[in-house]
Amino acid sequence: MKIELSFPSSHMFLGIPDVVIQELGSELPFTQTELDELSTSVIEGCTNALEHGNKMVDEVPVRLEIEFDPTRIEITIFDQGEGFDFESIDFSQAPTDLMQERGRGIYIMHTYCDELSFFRQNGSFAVRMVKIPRSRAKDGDGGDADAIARED
Amino acid sequence: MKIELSFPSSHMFLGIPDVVIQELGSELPFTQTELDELSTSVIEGCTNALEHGNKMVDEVPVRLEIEFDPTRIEITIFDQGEGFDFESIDFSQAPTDLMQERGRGIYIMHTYCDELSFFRQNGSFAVRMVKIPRSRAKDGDGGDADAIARED
Amino acid sequence: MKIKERERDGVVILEVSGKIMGGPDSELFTNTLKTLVHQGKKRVVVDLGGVSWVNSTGLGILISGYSTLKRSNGEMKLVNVSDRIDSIFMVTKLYSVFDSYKSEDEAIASFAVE
Amino acid sequence: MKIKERERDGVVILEVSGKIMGGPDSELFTNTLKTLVHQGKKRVVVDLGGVSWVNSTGLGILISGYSTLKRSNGEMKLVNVSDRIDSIFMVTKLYSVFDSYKSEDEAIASFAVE
Ligand SMILES: Nc1ncnc2c1ncn2[C@@H]1O[C@H](COP(=O)(O)OP(=O)(O)O)[C@@H](O)[C@H]1O
Ligand SMILES: Nc1ncnc2c1ncn2[C@@H]1O[C@H](COP(=O)(O)OP(=O)(O)O)[C@@H](O)[C@H]1O
Repeated sequence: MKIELSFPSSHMFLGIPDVVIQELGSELPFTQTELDELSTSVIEGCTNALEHGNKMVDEVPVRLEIEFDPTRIEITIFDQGEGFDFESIDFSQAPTDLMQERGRGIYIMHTYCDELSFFRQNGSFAVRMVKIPRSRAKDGDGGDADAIARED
Repeated sequence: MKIELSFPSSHMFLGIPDVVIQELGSELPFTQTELDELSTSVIEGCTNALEHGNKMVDEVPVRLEIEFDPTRIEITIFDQGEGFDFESIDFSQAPTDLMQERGRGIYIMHTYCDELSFFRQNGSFAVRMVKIPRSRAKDGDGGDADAIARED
Repeated sequence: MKIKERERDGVVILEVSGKIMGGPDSELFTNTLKTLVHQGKKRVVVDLGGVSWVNSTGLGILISGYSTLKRSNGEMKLVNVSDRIDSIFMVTKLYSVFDSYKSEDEAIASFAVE
Repeated sequence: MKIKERERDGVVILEVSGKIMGGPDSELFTNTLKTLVHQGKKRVVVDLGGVSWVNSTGLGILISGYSTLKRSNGEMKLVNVSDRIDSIFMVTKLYSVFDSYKSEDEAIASFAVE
């Protein structure tokens, strides 16, 4: 199943992907910690898309495709920029200078997600992240999670 | 400015337009009551779109276009159905039989929104609703509302 | 929609949480009330404190539950109705059908005086 | 991001709410701290209780505020750090930079013992 979302390239709208993922995740067998990790990663990806990709031009949208079933959520974030030389970067390293003010976004996505990849497609640049729930039995309130789990 | 959203035709996803509008509205000069009224109206429109329009077929998406500035939010909800004979209906009447279990959706949208209209477009059926904030000074926390208000 | 059931002073309290919106919710609520009636439990307080929103189909679910109890000479009272839900009751005039109370204590006490 | 400022026992408490995410937030936080330093107020507790989330740009804002105070021999302590924010501090090892306390009382007391 699929949800699509697009919003203008302004920090003001970064709360929107967050609430969509939190709400969607509440219907799937993810823990709150897992949802927070995914949500934070998506906010990092969207921040990069609107800052580096779309250069903060309001009219250029950040676009999200959210594909999911009870076993995974896969999110692809598209911007209209050139991208960057991602092959040459080691995502697994945080800045060693702890006082450095930037440069943690990709490292956070890499740490929090089960899969992370970048690619170009039809003039867009994209980052795709996948999150898999550790346990399909959600602690406490698995009611709706069960409902969707029965579907497939 | 514009936000677009689409989700599968299942009740399970009706929470998503709600959180998007609540989050967007928190950045605009709307009161909580106004946001609740708009959000409830959008949920009614989406419920009709997925039940009557898309006949609960998961794969057929309900699509939303949300256009906004600090003076209004305008939301159009598209489904892939035939629509209905909206010209012949008096939206301003609630069911007089209070024990009737259905038939209040359009009345609620009509009561809560400043404008309500239906139309057909490119094989889709659509309902459009407009909400205008009574006062542009938001009670309590107008910080972000001010920020966007200064833009135009 | 989720329902947690408990009893106090001979009154059944149904703590509802989530969204009341039709789909699978309709059966869940109606079946819960039918089972209660079947067990002879006809004084029911529905606590809406954990409900984020109700749509018009959800109103139908509440009406159906209300009717189910009424038909068996039972009664349904509401408690912890949020501003958002209260506004829908006003707009649809359903406030004149549903008895709603500020606290569980008041709702339970209201059965005693009848 | 919104900031509410108050003072207790010679310590400035900054109650931050909303999202800490870069854009206009950077200047707001840095300017607030610079003004405090200018006024000779160098003991600051930042209360993150009302913060829904912080992104990596927001981490940079906190680091910049921390550095501003440090450079003037001041100190910044954090209080009410949510699980979500705590997890980002762990992952980025920033927990070793930021002193964070469970309560405002503890944070204020920590200045006294230095
Ligand atoms: N969507 C994107 N488009 C172009 N460049 C990007 C994109 N995402 C990341 N980058 C590049 O990768 C670098 C590292 O990104 P990140 O780790 O998120 O740190 P930061 O954004 O704080 O610099 C960025 O500075 C930028 O040069
Ligand atoms: N998107 C739509 N597509 C087709 N028919 C619709 C649509 N929206 C509303 N309708 C028709 O209008 C009627 C009244 O809608 P509403 O007031 O929302 O009540 P309800 O959905 O409970 O019947 C519906 O029963 C349906 O026949």
